Amino acid sequence: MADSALARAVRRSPSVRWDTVVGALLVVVLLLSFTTVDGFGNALNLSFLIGNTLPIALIALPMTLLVVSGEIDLSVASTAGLSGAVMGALWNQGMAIETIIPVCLLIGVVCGLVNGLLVTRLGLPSLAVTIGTLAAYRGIAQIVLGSDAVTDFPAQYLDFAAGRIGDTFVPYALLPFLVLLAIAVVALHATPFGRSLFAIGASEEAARFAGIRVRRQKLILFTLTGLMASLTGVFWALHYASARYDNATGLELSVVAAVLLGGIDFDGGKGTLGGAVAGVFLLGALQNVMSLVNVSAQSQIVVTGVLLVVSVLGPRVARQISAARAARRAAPAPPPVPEAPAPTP
Amino acid sequence: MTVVSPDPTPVAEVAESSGARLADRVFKVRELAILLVFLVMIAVTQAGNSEFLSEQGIKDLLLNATILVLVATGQALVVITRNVDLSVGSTLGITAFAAGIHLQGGGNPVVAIALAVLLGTGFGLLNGLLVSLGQVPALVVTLGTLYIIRGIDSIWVGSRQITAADLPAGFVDFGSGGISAVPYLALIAIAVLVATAYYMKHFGSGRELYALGSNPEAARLAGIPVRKRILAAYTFCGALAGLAGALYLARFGNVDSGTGTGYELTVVSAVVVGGVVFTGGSGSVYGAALGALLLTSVNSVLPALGVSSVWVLAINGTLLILAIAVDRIVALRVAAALKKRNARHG
Amino acid sequence: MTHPSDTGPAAPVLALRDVSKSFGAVRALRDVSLDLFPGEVHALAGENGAGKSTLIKTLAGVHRPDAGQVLLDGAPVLFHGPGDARDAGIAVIYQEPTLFPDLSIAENIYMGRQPRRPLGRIDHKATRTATAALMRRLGVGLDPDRPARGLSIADQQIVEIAKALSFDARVLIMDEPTAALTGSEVARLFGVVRTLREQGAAVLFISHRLEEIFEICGRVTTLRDGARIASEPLDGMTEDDLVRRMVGRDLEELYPKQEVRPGEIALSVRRLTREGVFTDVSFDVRRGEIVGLAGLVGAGRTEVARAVFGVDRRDAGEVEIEGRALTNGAPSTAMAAGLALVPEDRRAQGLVMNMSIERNIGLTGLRTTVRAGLVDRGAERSRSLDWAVKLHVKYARIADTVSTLSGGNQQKVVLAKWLATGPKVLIVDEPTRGIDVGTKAEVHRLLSRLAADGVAVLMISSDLPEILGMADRVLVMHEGRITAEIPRTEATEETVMAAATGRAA
Amino acid sequence: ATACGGTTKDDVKNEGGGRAATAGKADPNAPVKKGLTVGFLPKQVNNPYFTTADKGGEKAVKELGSTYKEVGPSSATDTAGQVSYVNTLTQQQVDAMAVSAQDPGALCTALKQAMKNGIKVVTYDSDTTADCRNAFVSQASGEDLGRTEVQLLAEQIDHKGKIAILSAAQTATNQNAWIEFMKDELKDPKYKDIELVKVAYGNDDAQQSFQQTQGLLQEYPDLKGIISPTTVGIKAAAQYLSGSKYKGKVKLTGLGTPNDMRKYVKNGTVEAFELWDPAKLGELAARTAVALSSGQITGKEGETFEAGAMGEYTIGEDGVINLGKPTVFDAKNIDDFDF
Ligand SMILES: Nc1ncnc2c1ncn2[C@@H]1O[C@H](COP(=O)(O)OP(=O)(O)OP(=O)(O)O)[C@@H](O)[C@H]1O
Ligand SMILES: Nc1ncnc2c1ncn2[C@@H]1O[C@H](COP(=O)(O)OP(=O)(O)OP(=O)(O)O)[C@@H](O)[C@H]1O
Ligand SMILES: [Mg+2]
Ligand SMILES: [Mg+2]
Repeated sequence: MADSALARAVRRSPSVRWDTVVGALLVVVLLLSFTTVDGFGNALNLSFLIGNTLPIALIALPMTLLVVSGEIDLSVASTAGLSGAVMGALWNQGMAIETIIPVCLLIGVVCGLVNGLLVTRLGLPSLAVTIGTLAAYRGIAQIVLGSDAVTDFPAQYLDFAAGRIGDTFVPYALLPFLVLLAIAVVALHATPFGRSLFAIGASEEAARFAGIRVRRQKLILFTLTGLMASLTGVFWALHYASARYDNATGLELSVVAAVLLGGIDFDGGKGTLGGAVAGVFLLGALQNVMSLVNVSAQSQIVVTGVLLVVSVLGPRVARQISAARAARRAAPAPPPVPEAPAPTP
Repeated sequence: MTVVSPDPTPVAEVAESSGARLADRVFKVRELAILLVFLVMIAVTQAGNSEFLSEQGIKDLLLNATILVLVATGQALVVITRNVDLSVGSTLGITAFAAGIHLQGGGNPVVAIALAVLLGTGFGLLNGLLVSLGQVPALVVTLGTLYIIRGIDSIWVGSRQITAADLPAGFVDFGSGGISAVPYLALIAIAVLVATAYYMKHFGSGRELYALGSNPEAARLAGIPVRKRILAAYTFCGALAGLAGALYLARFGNVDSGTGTGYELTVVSAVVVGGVVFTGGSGSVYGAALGALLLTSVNSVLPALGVSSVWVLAINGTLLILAIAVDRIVALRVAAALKKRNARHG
Repeated sequence: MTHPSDTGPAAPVLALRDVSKSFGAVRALRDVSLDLFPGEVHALAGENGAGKSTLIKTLAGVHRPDAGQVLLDGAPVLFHGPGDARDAGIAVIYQEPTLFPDLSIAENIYMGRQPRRPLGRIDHKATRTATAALMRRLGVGLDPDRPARGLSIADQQIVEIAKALSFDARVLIMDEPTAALTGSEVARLFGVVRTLREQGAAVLFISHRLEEIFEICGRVTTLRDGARIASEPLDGMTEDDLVRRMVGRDLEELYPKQEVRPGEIALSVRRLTREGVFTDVSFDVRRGEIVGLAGLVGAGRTEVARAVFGVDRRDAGEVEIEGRALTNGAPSTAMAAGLALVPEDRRAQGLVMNMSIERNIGLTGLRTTVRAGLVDRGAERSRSLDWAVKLHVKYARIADTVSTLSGGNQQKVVLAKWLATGPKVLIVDEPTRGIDVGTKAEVHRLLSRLAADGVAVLMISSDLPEILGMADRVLVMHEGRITAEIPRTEATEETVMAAATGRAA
Repeated sequence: ATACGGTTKDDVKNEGGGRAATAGKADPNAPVKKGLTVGFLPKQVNNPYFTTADKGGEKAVKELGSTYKEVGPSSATDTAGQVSYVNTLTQQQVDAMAVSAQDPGALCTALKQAMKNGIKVVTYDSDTTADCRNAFVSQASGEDLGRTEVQLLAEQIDHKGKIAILSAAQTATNQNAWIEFMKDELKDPKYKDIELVKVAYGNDDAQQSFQQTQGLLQEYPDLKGIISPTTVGIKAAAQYLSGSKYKGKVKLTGLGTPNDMRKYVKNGTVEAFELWDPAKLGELAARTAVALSSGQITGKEGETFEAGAMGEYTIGEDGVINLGKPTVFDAKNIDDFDF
């Protein structure tokens, strides 16, 4: 119910937004790595970095929208695994890949729809529902494909998913991602649909009273998330040339961590896609750099954790400092003049 | 509900009985529903496999649930305050190893358990401080400490491991022993559970946890020391994760740097299945414990029925959803019935 | 019934000395001083955003003053939080209810200071009994074991009052406790307040209903733009005097009702039923007409409005806008048909509290301020600015979150949000709750003008004079049914109250 | 071409399969190069088994005058992580890498990229598909392991009764291969009284393996023996048995490390089990990598090379090099080993 309006007002940063900070941090990390880390700046490494980060980035797009609207989907990695498993199973049966891929995407849609219906029709908490489907979808994947590992997908598809344009750092797969990113940015930040998501996330009841079709919007979002997760599953299987039931296991935590790092507020109602994508690539780049300079996997985990904690504590501390400074400045200031002209009846 | 009577005669007495009792019962029913699901499941399994409820079988069921019950109890407290602690799995892993190292060096089991609890308390305190003083989203912070504690654990443990051979025989026997079908570990868990439940219902600070989860701003205005309470909930949760770590060591006799990885999702599932609401303010530790018992039992029931392990994961997930869906539908039905009963007309 | 109060030689129990408080650039209080004496009921008056709630929160230890002092029994004190103030014997009813929805009413009232048994355990039974006694004292039948979730605004307010009374405090501070209450509950509350005063308690009382101030208070302090204008006895003052101090100009007419000839039927409700809540509700509202919907708290008026708009599903019945039937449970189609609902709970239903003023007003225009499928930001801003100014919303920047606005100004934003849709049928539920007299007149003039322009208005209000002053026709609800329809000419307090309490045929 | 006009599995097959990743000519007498960098990439760092193996590798690399390094993911299911570590090693321009693959297919693209950059790739413990590496160092032939485990258990239960297998993940390639050989061995008439009732999967997780063991015993109360060809599985099963009424009654064997199993052998839960020496496995992988880099071998079948004190090894079919027969541990010899 009524969350503290006061606490929210305080939490809100008046000056520097966190997504900008993450973006800046990404740029700094990239610049530093280019100049100081051997093997980072060459095209091959960059293409690897981007290619390996793409699955997280792909799912982060709908996840950001979902989190903005106050929900979460932890079953994404399992949906990806399921669509990979189905892809492998159908391929083994001799179906054409051109037919298989749409079927896989359809399965993703169904997975998302199931999540969405459970959340919107029964009013169940999405966290609980998707922990359940996280197990269920992965389980179905296991039933579908068992212990097989399917690797013999057609070369032109594998090349598209794993290759890069000429000798540049640009993987082929980056281009469709950029298109999807553009669509997502416009959808979230410039359409009525996106606007309504912010309202739903911040106060579902007020959104309903404003005539926003809350349940429908959420259902659409869950379905989209399922679709994107299965697309990621297909991409994953082709990128790594391996369809197994346990593909992408644990990816949900990486996505959630990256989205959180990007400043998306899990209370809903706040955040930008730019921040989320910057968060995804910041984590990806850091991991790449740390491996190159021989930081052990264990230490990398610590760095990720510290980064997350700092990402929420940092803005808070910064705000307190700036608030304290503002208070000192404001004390002797003259009475304020409102921006709006004096109202005339 | 308001009856504005034109004359000043008291009217409060009238409403006292029906609504109150029923509402009271509803809350109990919620946990009863889970208990029922659990009993049905056990009965069906027993019908299909008479070995299931043998003395050994019951002991196994209780033992399996013990560790999850402890962690879920602590987690329930945190969730009731509208927060969450995702770092419990990492805490369990590192405390189990700490206890193991102590025992490996020929230490005293009691000291080892105390050490684990203390270490867990420390990490709980850290989480609590970050969440309450920083006033930042618990999900992010504890996801962060999940990684941090796990990282520290793996750096410290490296590829070392504690095996049963490193532990005093008495300690390992304690982990699997018990009084007939009731393991010692389960007795510890039950004692902790009952004490916590009593505290949550009958002590002011316990009720205040509910209050501040229900409406944090109102809690502040009511003069409840919000930060102190949140800190206490996290510390308690950490302490229980530490205790669970020590018991894990006794139970499995084996700890390495991966112990407890991914445990947070299981714990959260148990708490949610047990009817503790994620937006805070409602639910009980008994519910969380029942949820834990239900979840771990599913993992025993399926193998006992001879279900191929290929199916286990899918069935597990489906059951989890079913459990929360049934719980929800029952709650909705009861609410509707209540509304009709309380209608002011007629 | 005004009471000359004893501002005799006694020392003030609680006082403010030259207190200032700023929020960022907003200076909510400037060098304000105030004395509260035992045995007096002291009114605090001022326009929306004048700083009344801020003053109260400073007294209660919620805010720490930037400058100046709080004096308790003449000695400066520093409250570190609301708990400190409570321990000093200060009970506060805040403007917005602060309940724990998951806890029972009894727990809500005694949270943090439950009666104890040995070993510090809570005495649940004593808590319940004490709550029941409080409810009797206030003359309401709220069940102490009922959870607070789902209580109507009025019932929430009553629980807040009960909570404050349970303290037996030396100082009782009430921020608009009556805003959601109807006459009989207010009368009951005042009875209790008088008893407290007799017992020597100091009471600080805020209300935008001036008649209430004159009825119960002995002295009044007026605030304007965060500064104190005057502290004086109410004896001999008129309402006009008070308004002049508050607004700095004379009171405009409070009920500027324009005569309009009603047109064809715009809203038609037939046999609307929601089981257990209301039954068989039928009525029409014509273009140009203002229909008042009166009734006691809990009569089901709000529920009817919600079902008409579609946020609740109806179990039976039809709703038509200009002859077009509305889909059940679909506010979006109701909006598309030209219906607007200003809900009663502004914080939960009317506003998205952590969104900006601009975006909140823009929320209802998402479908209209669109160019090529995208939100037209320029149009959105000018639409929002336009209406914020029309309704005298007092804000620093249009991009500020609404949670930084004072209660009354938040209410104006809700009105702005819905008026901006240019509705054909407008349902307003307690439209002027918490709005100051000056603006109230403004809102009334606006409603009047809308009606004149052909909008059909259904006005739900617990403020009977408002209904009588504005409505062409008054519908009265009692226990979920419409019990009377009274034309303007015959509508008086007596006829309406008779129907509302079920006494009339 | 197919009826629906798309690309199918058959089309891909017809294109002709991959060839072995060998090129150039071997010179058995080429000198051993020094100053090479050999990167080890286990399935999981922090895993005692791999740590022992990689220690063996490190010792050998140093002995041969080259530089050793180890990288790797902290989770055994983080395939994407392992792929990026292959990339990392490629970027760091090591001369050879020894990889234990989490997935037979997933690492292929990255490994091929590495080989294109002149890096020699040896897999050990867990193989990839044959064309993605130069050679595979196998811990023991799957055939040896599978058959000997059945023999071990059969002796303990007098060639009579129900037995079950507790494996790791359902997808574990080597586990599955061994299980196939176990089933094949059981076809021998001398095992006619032994019935394999079930294969359970504990996913190399202590708790799950634990509960799977419980389940097996509840489902088949007359179970006589369990084979667990995974170090995690056998450990969990032993711990459960030793704390239950089945201790000593239900026989357990499989693959385990002496340090893990010492206690259970001594308290009578387990009679005998087996394992290869992981340190030797790592050492052979290191020596193979250096031999490849030195040009002594290319990975073709039939080539031979000298692996220091371990003696001479011959490359078998598909570039597979077998470490040798596993060691059986029991109460008599277990204290002679420490790993
Ligand atoms: N937390 C806050 N942050 C920023 N500004 C605030 C905050 N609280 C109050 N204000 C501002 O302080 C001024 C005084 O507000 P206050 O709530 O005291 O008014 P009020 O007199 O109670 O009005 P109303 O009659 O509408 O309740 C307003 O301009 C308001 O916008
Ligand atoms: N959201 C809700 N959930 C459950 N019950 C509610 C809710 N809102 C109101 N009620 C209950 O429904 C009854 C009818 O309340 P409603 O608000 O419709 O009355 P009303 O005539 O509008 O009175 P007022 O608005 O003055 O309180 C009340 O007893 C109230 O407790
Ligand atoms: Mg106010
Ligand atoms: Mg109402």
